[in-house]
Amino acid sequence: MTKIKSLDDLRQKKQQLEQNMEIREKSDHPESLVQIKVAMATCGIASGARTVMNALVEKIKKENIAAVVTQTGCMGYCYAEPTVEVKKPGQDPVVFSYVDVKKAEEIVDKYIRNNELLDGILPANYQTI
Amino acid sequence: MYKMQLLVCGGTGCRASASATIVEKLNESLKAHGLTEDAQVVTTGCFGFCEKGPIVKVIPDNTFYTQVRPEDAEEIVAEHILKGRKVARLLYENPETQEHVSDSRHMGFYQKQMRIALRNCGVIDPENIDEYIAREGYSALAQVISDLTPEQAIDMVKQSGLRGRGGAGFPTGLKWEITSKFSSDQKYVVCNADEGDPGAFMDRSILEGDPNTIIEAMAICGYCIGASKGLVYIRAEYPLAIKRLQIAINQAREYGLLGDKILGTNFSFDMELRYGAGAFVCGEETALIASMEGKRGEPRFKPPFPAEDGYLHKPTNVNNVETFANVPVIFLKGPEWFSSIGTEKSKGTKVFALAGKINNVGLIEVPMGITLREIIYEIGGGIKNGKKFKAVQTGGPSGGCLTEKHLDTAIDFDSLVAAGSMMGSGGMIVMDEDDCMVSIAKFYLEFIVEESCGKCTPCRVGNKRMLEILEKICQGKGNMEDLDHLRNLAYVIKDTSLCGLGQTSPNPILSTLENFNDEYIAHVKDKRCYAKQCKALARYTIIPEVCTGCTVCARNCPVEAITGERRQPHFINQDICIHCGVCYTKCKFNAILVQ
Amino acid sequence: MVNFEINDCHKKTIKEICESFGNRRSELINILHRSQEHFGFLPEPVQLEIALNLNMPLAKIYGVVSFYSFFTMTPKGKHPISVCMGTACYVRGAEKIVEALEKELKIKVGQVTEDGKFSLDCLRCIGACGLAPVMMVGDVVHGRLEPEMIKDIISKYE
Amino acid sequence: METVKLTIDNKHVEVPKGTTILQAAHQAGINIPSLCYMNLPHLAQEHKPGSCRVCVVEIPGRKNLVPACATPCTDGLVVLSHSLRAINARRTVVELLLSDHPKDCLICPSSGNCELQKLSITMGIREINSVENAAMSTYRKDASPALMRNMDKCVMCRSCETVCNEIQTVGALSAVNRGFMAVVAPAFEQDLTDSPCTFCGQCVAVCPTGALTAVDNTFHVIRALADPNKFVVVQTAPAVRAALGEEFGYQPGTSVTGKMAAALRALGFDKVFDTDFAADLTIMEEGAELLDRISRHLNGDKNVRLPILTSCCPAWVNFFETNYPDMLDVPSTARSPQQMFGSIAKTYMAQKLGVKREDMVVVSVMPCLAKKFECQRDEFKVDGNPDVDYAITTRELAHLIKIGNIDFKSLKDEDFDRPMGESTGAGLIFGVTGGVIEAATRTAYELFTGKKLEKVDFHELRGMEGIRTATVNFDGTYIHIGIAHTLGNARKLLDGIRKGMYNFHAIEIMACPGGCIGGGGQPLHRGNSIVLKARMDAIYKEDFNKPIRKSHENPEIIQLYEEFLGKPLSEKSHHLLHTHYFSHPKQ
Repeated sequence: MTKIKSLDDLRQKKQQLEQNMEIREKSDHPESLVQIKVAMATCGIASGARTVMNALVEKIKKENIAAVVTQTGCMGYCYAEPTVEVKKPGQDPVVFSYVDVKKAEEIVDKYIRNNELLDGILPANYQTI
Repeated sequence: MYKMQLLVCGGTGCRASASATIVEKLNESLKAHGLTEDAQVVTTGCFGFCEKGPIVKVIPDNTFYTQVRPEDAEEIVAEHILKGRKVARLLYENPETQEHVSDSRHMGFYQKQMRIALRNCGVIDPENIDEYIAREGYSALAQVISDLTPEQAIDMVKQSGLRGRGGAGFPTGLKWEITSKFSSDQKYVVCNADEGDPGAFMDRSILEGDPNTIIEAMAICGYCIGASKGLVYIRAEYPLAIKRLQIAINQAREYGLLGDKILGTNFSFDMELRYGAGAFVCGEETALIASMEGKRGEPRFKPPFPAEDGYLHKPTNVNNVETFANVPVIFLKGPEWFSSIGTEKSKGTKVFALAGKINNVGLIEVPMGITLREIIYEIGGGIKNGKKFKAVQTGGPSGGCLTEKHLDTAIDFDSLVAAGSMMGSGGMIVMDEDDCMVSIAKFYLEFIVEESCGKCTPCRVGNKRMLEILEKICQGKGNMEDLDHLRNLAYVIKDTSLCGLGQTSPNPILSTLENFNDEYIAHVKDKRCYAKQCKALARYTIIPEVCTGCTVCARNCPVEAITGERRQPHFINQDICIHCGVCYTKCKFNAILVQ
Repeated sequence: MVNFEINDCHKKTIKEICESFGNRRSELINILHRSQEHFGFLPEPVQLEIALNLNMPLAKIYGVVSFYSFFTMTPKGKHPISVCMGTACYVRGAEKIVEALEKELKIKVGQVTEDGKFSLDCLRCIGACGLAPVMMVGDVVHGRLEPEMIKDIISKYE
Repeated sequence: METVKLTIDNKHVEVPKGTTILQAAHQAGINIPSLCYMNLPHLAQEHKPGSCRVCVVEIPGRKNLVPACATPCTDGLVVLSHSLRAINARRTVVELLLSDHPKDCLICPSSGNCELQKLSITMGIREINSVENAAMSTYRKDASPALMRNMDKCVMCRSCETVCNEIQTVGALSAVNRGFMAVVAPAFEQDLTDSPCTFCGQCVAVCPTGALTAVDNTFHVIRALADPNKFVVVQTAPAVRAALGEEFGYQPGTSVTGKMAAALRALGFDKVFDTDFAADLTIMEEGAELLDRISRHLNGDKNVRLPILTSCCPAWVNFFETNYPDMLDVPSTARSPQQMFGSIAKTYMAQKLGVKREDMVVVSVMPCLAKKFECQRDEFKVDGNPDVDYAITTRELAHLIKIGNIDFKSLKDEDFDRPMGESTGAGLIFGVTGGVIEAATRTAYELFTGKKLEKVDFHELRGMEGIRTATVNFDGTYIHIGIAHTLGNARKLLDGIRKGMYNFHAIEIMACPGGCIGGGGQPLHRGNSIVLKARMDAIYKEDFNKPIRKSHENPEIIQLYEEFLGKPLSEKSHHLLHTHYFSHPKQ
């Protein structure tokens, strides 16, 4: 370990370390964040949901968006996997179908940033535990 | 970067239920499923909800798994982490609606809580200083020693209204100020971590869950009062807390957050541990200091106070763990923020160890001014097995019992004293209709008699005599005069004992005499214990309609008090019966009635 | 009182422990902790040796040893059993657990079984109130006890 | 001096800052009872643990009562020492003490001298409110040859612990256990004989109850006196005559030598002798030893151990045998006056009187408890028969006189029997700190220089300071002298010597404060330094008035050497008057 020699050192250190804690900080108040859920049941994983989720996490970090990405079980749209649900604060959730890496980035750029809807929206009619 | 984290409680309670094995198993499963890049297992401090431990919390969706066993690890990983399906059977079940609650924020236990002292417990890995720093750790210390004079810093603590969480509630800022005024070549900051109240474990949880906050606060205190040396007096019975605190001290030293010229300033501070050895009285500050000096932990008369004449006769400031845990937050969020919480004279929050006949046993932190009703029924989930609430004991052996009529009192230091109890370190034991209050008073007195140091007469002899009177009463041999003697002894012991332990030792008796006088009278006059706890007062009879005449009771009765023909109802001769209860435990047909 | 023959090796250990604390009297409690860790208990000759090393009256050392409940002058069993007597455990029936243990082990609190396998003690809150009543056998915590469970638990220890 | 003004029971009092309420009340003539408080101003030791809670007083506005002994006075303080609240509390506290105290006052050795008994009487306690068969804290009884411990009677004032550790640095006693069973005891609650106890008896002197008491030999003495086949001789130590009168209502400092001799004769002792005679004999032997060592040292003998240490105090002997086993060859080998007396009485005197050794009983009256231990040491026995059979204390003698219904005050002065009754002023001052070395100096000067000593009084060797040093001019040779009283000061002096801080030729050490006049067997002075001073003055006054003031001029001593011993350090002297020391390292 290197010594922390000054107040500035400490601030820098904190910034470096924050990322890993961010996920826990955000979980304290998810309602104020964009909540992104990736369906990750067998069908989802088979259709590449894991790659999509990774892409979303990367993109959000890059764009510095206050969002939290979680996974969820099968939403019942196995035909349209991978599916991604996005819930913006104060809005109803929206579910996107056939999401791949490219579409994932579009979701962030268009829907999350600018509230533009994309193709392939599914009705959100399920209950989660 | 991890997308998910699994926080596993590593507090003493959960570790007792194999939480360390759970961590191992979770890691194995993550590895088997190739998820080590995506999810991370973190051992944290106590979540507080000990009743339902061990706890595993999945982040970021806040899924709160309760009573997890090591064999559940695979399912959590395979279902939840891999496929996103929550494991329903491990979720907390709302006792009223029987519905599963997955998000801890929606659990009654957490809804009314406000975590300041426990802010990092259950959130960070206590063995990793980086996680503490990431949560603004040591920022308060950095700010204080870089930008503030000791006077300014003390002023902020004074403005915050923080009072000592160890018992009597002495204003912390004032205490620091007094110690800062004495000049000496060496001064000491002492952290009292000799938590001894039976049924209180908040200090241990803080030390286990967030040891760095104590180090930071002690360093701040050292800067304020002009001390370069800190000592933590910690119970030897807390091996995990000792281990984690030592790790934190080592890490802080490596980062230069302890040692010479911290953060490039002229302020130097270092600390070491001193172990207690099993003496409740060492919670009293002068006894604690004697113990740290390697002597018998006997309190001495004050004045002089430790602020003037403390450890090795040097000016010494003693605060307890929870008090220190509040300090960094005061600087991070400002004294105004802190003083906006709580009541007029008691600011901030208080951690309570909620235990006894209550559904949700655990560690809770609530704003001062909350009512007992909120704590017991909303956070605590009510009385276990639907029984009737009888009393709640606060403040441990120094406190008293509060009853139904106190349920809506806003709790703070002063209201508890006014009600005949005290905050103490924050043990809160809930009793139901099955608890005999005379026995409870006796229980606390037994504790006091065992823990009295023996230095002063009232505590050494007086408490022993009070205990003898209570024993006599519980055996059905008491008379009304005994109650008078008991009351007089209690007042004199309170009035004349040397230290705080002795002065408060009659509180359990005085408060039960005040609030449950009828129970004492029932024991003394009617020779009855309606809670059926005092064996000698129990009356055993056989219900003839239920008795099958199996003769088991008669054969097992040690004094041959039971007579009866085979296959005929039996009968207990009350003159011979010694109330041992053997018949009651042996009867397979519930034919023995205890009154 | 237990007979304990002190040898040169023991003396060396005690000397090292005392020296590691700078032979300071103020470190007496730490020294006693370390010695008890090493010997399992603090028999008379060990205390005498500490007194010689620290150059302080033996009576004062005994005064400290006999004051603190953590220090013991009798060896514990192979599996020391401690029943938590904190309030939470008490109201949830710790006394009945003690009774059951006394019956099962045929010893009283503070004693060691004849074969030296078990010793029985009570201690103050260990902070596992959620599991009340609890007991510790060695380092292992057993919680949510019922008197009927005692026989089973004891039988698992050799 | 800065003062504070306060009111105690409506009386206005002005006292120096730092004064306690108890002291201020005393000054105002208000008696606040106390028990654990002990003040020993001559030793600069104030013991105020504030633990017995007998002296609690009420300060209106304060939550609790406060102990008067430990609470400092502040300006404007209002104290109610006898409010009903304080009286009730105080009485309850005393009742509590009594509830854990044996009620055998009738046969308690401290009956009549017991502070707890006095409190009970003052408060008019007639019954003790506690349950039937209330538990008592009881402990194993311990009877050593000198003092007895019955800790059932301990009230935990811990004065003995303070005296044993702080003043004497013996460290035999410590508070042990805790709570109800807390008590003061040696390590492992073992017997005092197995502890480093020196039997100095200072703990007995400060014990307010019958917990620590002296072994009582009065009945043995009565039996011996009543036995027609026994020839009973008695010797009385110098310090006894200066304190015995206090037991009969005389002012402290009244010397009662003549009445004491008369009383002893009236009690039926066959011969009434004086230990002072043996003290002169001690000077002859010890002085010779001192001169021998100094001369050899001056002649360049490198093997001489200097300084020479006095060896007449038996507690001090016990102390160095335990604590300084490496220095056993430093003290003088001369026996103490008590033992020299016994040895000569059962040889020279027995021959002279035609009494068989086994028929002679030697009783010594001593201000000391350690003398009881000393006289039963094996090296002071011949075929199991001790040179001194019974050592009794000044208090025991007073008791014997009272048992014998002797009207002490109306007794006519009588003299000691001869020989072994004549003594000098030098022998007499053995009873005070500095006295032994002054007596030795008076003789050594004349023997060393061959000149007559003109100025017999060595004021530079007198006083009450714990450690004193002086240099005496022996006609051009300067002799450096050190003096210490209390074993704590002895330890300081010895540790200083070990470190090479001092360069003494001779050192006198007395275990008790003030020397033998403050011994553990004297009438209890409860730390009153005025009493000690008065006894000291009495001894110096009697010395001043003595016709002979140098030991070597004692005609009976000269006669003894001529008739029996030959000369100092002769073979016979070595055999009868010298001893050797044993290593007893005990912690």
